[in-house]
Amino acid sequence: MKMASRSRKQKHRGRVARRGWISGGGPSRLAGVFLGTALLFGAVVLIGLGYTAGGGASRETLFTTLLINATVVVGMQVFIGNTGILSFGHVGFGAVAGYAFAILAVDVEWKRRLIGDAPFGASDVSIPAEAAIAAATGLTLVVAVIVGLGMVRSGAATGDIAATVITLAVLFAVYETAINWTDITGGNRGGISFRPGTAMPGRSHAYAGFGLALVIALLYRSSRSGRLARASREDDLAARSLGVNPARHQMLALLLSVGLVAVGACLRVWLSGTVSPERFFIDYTLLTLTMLVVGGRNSVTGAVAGTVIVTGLTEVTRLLSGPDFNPGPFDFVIRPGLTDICLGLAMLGFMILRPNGLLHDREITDLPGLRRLNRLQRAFAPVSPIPKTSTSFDVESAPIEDSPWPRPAPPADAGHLLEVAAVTVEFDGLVVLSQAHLSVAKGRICGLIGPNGAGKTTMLNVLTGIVSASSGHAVVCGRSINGMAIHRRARSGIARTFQNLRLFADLTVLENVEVVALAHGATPDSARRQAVEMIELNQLGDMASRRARHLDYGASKRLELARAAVSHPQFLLLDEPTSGFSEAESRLIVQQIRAIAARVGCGVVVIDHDLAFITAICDEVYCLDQGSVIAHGSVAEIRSNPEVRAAYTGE
Amino acid sequence: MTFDNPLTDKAYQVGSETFDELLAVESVEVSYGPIRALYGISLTVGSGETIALIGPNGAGKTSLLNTVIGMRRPSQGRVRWKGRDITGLPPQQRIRLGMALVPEHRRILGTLTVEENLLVGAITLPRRLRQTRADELMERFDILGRKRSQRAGLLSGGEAQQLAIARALMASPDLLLMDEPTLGLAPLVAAQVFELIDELRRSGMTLIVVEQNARRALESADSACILRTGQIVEQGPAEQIAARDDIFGSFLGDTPVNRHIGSPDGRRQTGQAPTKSSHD
Amino acid sequence: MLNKRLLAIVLSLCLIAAACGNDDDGTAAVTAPAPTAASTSSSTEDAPQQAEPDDGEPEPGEAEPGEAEPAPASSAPLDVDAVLAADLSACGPAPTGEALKIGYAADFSELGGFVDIPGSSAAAYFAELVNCVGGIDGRPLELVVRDIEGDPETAGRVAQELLDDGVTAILGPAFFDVNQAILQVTAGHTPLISVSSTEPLLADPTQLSLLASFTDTAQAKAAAQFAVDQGWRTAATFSVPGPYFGYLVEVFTEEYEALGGEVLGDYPFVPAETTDFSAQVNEIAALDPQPDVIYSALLAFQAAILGGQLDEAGIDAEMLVADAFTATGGYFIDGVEGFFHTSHTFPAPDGRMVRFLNSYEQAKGTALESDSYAALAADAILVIAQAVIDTGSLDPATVGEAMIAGTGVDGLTGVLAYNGGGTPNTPVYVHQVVDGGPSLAAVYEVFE
Amino acid sequence: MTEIVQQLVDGLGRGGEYALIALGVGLIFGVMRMVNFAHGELITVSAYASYGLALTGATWWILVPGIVVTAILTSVLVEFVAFRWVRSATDFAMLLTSFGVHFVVQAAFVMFVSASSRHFARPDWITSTVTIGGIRFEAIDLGIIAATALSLAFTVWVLQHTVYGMAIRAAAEDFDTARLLGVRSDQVIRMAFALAGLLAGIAAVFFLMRTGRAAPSAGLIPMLKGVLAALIGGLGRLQGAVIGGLLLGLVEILLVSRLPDSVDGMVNGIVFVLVAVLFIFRPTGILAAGSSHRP
Repeated sequence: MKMASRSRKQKHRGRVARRGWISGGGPSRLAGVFLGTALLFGAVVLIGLGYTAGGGASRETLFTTLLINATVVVGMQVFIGNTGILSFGHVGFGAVAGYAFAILAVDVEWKRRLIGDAPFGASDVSIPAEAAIAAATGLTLVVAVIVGLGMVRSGAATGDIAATVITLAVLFAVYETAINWTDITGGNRGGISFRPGTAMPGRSHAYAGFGLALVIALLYRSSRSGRLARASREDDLAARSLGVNPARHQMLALLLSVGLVAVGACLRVWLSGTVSPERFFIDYTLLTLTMLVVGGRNSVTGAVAGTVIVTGLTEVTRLLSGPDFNPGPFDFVIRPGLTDICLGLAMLGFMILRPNGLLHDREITDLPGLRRLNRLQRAFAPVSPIPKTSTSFDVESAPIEDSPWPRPAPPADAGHLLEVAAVTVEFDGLVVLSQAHLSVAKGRICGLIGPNGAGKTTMLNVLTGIVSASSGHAVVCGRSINGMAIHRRARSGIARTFQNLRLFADLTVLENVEVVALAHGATPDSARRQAVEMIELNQLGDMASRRARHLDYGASKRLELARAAVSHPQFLLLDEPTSGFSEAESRLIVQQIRAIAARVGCGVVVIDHDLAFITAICDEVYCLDQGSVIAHGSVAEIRSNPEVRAAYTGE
Repeated sequence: MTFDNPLTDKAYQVGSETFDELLAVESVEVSYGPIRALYGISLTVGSGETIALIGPNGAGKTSLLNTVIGMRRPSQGRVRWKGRDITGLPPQQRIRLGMALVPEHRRILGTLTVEENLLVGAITLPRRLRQTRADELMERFDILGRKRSQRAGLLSGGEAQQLAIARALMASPDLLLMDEPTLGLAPLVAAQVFELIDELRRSGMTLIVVEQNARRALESADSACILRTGQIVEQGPAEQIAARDDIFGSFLGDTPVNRHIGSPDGRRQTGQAPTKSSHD
Repeated sequence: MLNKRLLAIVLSLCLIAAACGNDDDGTAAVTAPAPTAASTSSSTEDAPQQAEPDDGEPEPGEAEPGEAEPAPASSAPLDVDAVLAADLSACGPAPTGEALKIGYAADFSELGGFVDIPGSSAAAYFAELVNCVGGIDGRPLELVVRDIEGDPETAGRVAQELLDDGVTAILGPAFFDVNQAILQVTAGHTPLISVSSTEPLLADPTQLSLLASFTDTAQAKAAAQFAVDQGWRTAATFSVPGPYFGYLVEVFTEEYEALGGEVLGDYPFVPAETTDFSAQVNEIAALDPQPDVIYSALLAFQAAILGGQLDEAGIDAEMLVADAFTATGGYFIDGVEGFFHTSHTFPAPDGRMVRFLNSYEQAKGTALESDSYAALAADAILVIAQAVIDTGSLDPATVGEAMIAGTGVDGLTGVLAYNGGGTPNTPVYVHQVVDGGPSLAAVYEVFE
Repeated sequence: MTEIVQQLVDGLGRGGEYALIALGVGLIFGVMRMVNFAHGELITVSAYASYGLALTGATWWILVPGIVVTAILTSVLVEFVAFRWVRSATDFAMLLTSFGVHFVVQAAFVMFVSASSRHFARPDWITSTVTIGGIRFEAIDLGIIAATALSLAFTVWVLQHTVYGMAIRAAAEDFDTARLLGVRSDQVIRMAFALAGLLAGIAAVFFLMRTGRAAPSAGLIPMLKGVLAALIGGLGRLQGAVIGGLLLGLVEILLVSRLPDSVDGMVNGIVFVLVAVLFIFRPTGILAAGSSHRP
């Protein structure tokens, strides 16, 4: 057991370091993107060249189709993978782009036959295809901005049905428009087509689109925005409470994603020389979504792999249902519909057996064989390796002097206070907080106790903006935070933990902490340094590269603390940090909170029922009962307060 | 607090030393993916016995309860109930055999009314008995009786804990498993819960209580079982364990920093929306 | 019954596959010796190899009421009646010339399957019949059917595969967009003849793109003429903007009003989706005067629903529907008695179409799902075959030019005369549903 | 005035059908937290079953129970084959699973029957109307409205007053806890699917009486409308499903009659945009699913 854990420890440490460049910044990040693009591009091209080597022109077309579909699917991955929001609407955006492209690029004479009465003089212009792709993409992005604003307004989050409904609405609204706005679209089962022989020449455009998609997807994945989007994907509320504004990152992801899908859609239209409503509707949605989920929606490599696999699968089913294949007694399966059945079954099978796809969130650059290459990159990656883990926690020897965090400020004037005054909160007529007040100075640790239902957590929720008060106001360091959005409060210096753990389950321990530092404006390098240090401080160093979902309870709690503290808040709000802990563990957490508060120099508000813990840690205590503050003072004062004893401690 | 034993309608011979075997856990191992939570746990519970299950976080206490109730299937080992092997039985069948669990975080069904929560707790009983039993318990826990048609989600933490316990008692179990019954409760309310535990114990019910407040839990228990890193490290009569300060020091006092033990339920830990009241 | 149909489809597909497989072998064997650039004269020399020599003239009686144009006698046309009469169990010697390969880019998806599933079965059977009577000018006819899955991308690839296979001409699917994708590949070098499309834009001789049926323009004009001829002065229409569902109504309205009728209103519906017309019926009920006729391209089941709802609302208007009616199973639906609809030909008991359908049913043990698409598929093959006979060439471009230049191929639906255009100028038949079956109401020779 | 009343009546008739489907969608969402995109396949399968039965000469007296039974069996079967495996999966996986089922069923009919539609006789009285005070009531609309009311009452009764209903609601809220209390989880979910199948079956009866048509994608549009209705009303709220359905029916009827001719084909598109806008401002639908706990 001991042996095993040690070797695992080493492995983990190696892994953090090895992954350093991809989550780091600067030149190493670009190198990673470059390497990833080169590998994926190379792999697909090799497969394609191998496949087309033996066959006729139709194999060439299939390969080109594969490149284009990969562009679309990688584009979808940028949004779906990073934000976790299932979108049915991307194909709808593709339709907008496809039509815009066809309208712009088809030559005038040909177009007049099809849509002679087109508004905006659309039938009288024709621009080169490449320019048309750019223009169509631009137009689609405008549409995406509008849709994105709506989606963001709805408070989209992972698994959020509202966001998915909005994307579904995009798909159907675009489809219906394409059918009905015949003046410009040519209508249902009609459409706009290129003059025969003027469809996409060669494969270079498809290569370009695919390469572009890879670069953008990998860049975004390793970017600040991409990582913050993934944090929100894991837990929207926690991310907001720690200063991430999901809206912004979702919007950026949506725009990049739609841009790529638009490019892919234009190429798709150009390749076959025609666009019609059915081309960008449910069937193509099924195809692309299947490609995405088969490979693994959380990684770019997965999107590409899924595209290759599903393309292969559909080609096999096409051969099986075609005239070239005679299976003898089994030809009852050789029927129209085989492709759809296979796609549907592939989707079902993966959702049931491997919902995260073949690769989950692993990228090609994570391959063990590439370790050497990565090491090369690390040579010019200025990321400090994780320092040695201190095996036991020692407050005294903690090198406070070397800390990059500000020294504790002297508790004093309003500029160093967290103040809540006359806050009242009601839910359905039930008064949860009534005229409650609270005042904590930086550098102080303030306990919040009271019986169940007294309104303690609500107080924290009001402070962090999760619950809005019907009256009252809150001020942090002289700055009113009334009406501020959750993430902005976090940025103005409030960080919190939750009663129920809310970690970014699929991110590693290091990433959990790092993204919060990033959200607070740290550069990638300094975010890494701060995160490493905070992890060390919380004795998580040897678990840095483990996914948060695989941590035990105690480590999870420590991680939550580290994550909240890394934003070096003015005030740290802790909701039952000892809940589920034994006495001894509670004692340890006292030291830990103190050390963090000292390092960060923040004030702490802590809710807990463990009076021993409260006694040990707090400079002052507020006692709430039925929504009102019934006592405030030092621990001793509170303990001796008869009201508190009656309502709460019963001592 | 005294009452005419509506908590259990079965008579037990209550003794301090000799118990008939009710439940036996034999060399049970449980894993969460690659991470093992229990390493060959064996435990015998006598009829009428109250066992305190204590240990640091991640020691495997909840995993053990989940294995007993059937929410977790052990990768190895057996669970015997009244002499019969029930290792493969699903929880709903074990409930029918006379077990009940008061889950961690109470897990009150917030959209149902208080009364409906109780009735669901007796879903294994015949229809007529269900309502009678619910009425009995609502009389005993008068706060629940007063709020019988209120949505259970609106109860305060202490009330919710009473409901959770009452709900578990609905089917008149032979064995009651309690997972952290005082978690997140104010000291006053926590004290009431312990009183209730004492009462149940006096009434002859068999109890396994997982509790962080080890000293208080030991006061209410016949015997104790200390778990650490998925193994039973100490076992014995509660008084003896309570008297041994060294155990507190060496097993409970030291939080092992480098444990490779899974949390009781990795999925619930972060992936789930907060179902419990955030206002308490 | 369900099983029987199922079995039939399976069977027919197997047969197609089997036929293709056989022909493949045959081709491989005969490619080398056969002359590649056969002249017109050489093709006439080959003709006697046919089991039953042609008699050169089509029987005027066979073409339904619209009188057949005299066939151009540039060379001996295929004897359609002999082909239809062929007995598959007693075929003549197999044709040995270089095979005429015809591709069929068929749409078996839910969108176009209602056309191309029966269409391809019929085409394959027709090819069997042709080969049974000695082929085309001594050439075996080889039909290669590939599924485009309703998707332009696949359609393009299928077309490419067919070209790689060396086909002389391609039979095309129903809808505009998939045909366009095929045209991108054929690029004006290989003729494409859409079996079932009535879309005028698809008829483009410069791209060697042809229709096998009349166009929507003709169909709608005929409907308007018919309505006026019946003395129906006022009309209401149902349309969806765009080709077919919208275009038909546009042309109808224009023509109808030019002929003195009045269209009182146009109402929306969604093909294959709208199953409740109460909102529209309420509006029509409020019209004054009431419409004498409702013209639309409704699918059959929708027409039946609409007809029923109109009746109940006390609106006593005739229903006049486009060829979507038969295409979507008009005669298998109840509640359509008395409806009028335009169609490709009339199934006269002794007409060629009925003989072909009967022959198919006898040979395969099951009926085709559609009558007119079966006939159109056979006609499309005939047009290609005639051009091959005329030119003696298998070169796609040559054959394509000849198809367009054709002045009359006497087929199953009528005489297909392209006269340098892309449409066959076949007559429009108007049927009425009487006792659950078609009865001929009128025939219009409308040329655009 | 009569015009508006007439439109209301027509809208209710149409909306009732949507409401029945929405009820089923809402019920499944309640138990599994899954928006069931495969719900319409119950109608598709029923349609083919009716076609098969009609071929044997069955009348509507046999078709009606046949349709309902088919829908119930299919619903339970689909749960058994596909959905039970993703019970504890993410919303993402469940949505896509139902999406996959939708495609597999649709393609299976293309493959094993035909891509083109099949028809069977509709009942004679299907379009008959009753005129009261200038308002025409279609017999089928009256039937639908009555059936919707009865179904809703039945569903509410089952959920509120039977032990199965209580079990369904318990499982809907917290599956594991329900199991811990002795609720037979499989049985409960099967019950919910059977109930949803029953509701879909009743909707299918009316839908098929109107159309008399079986096509591989016959269920797509009713499913979409049902899902939309359930979303509009607020997922998981049964009253919401009914209100959403009726509202959707009304809006459609009003749009068809009131829109200017140039855009009157856009009804579907406009409905979707309206729903999107609704969701932007009320992300949980009109009747927001009430929070189950004290906030």
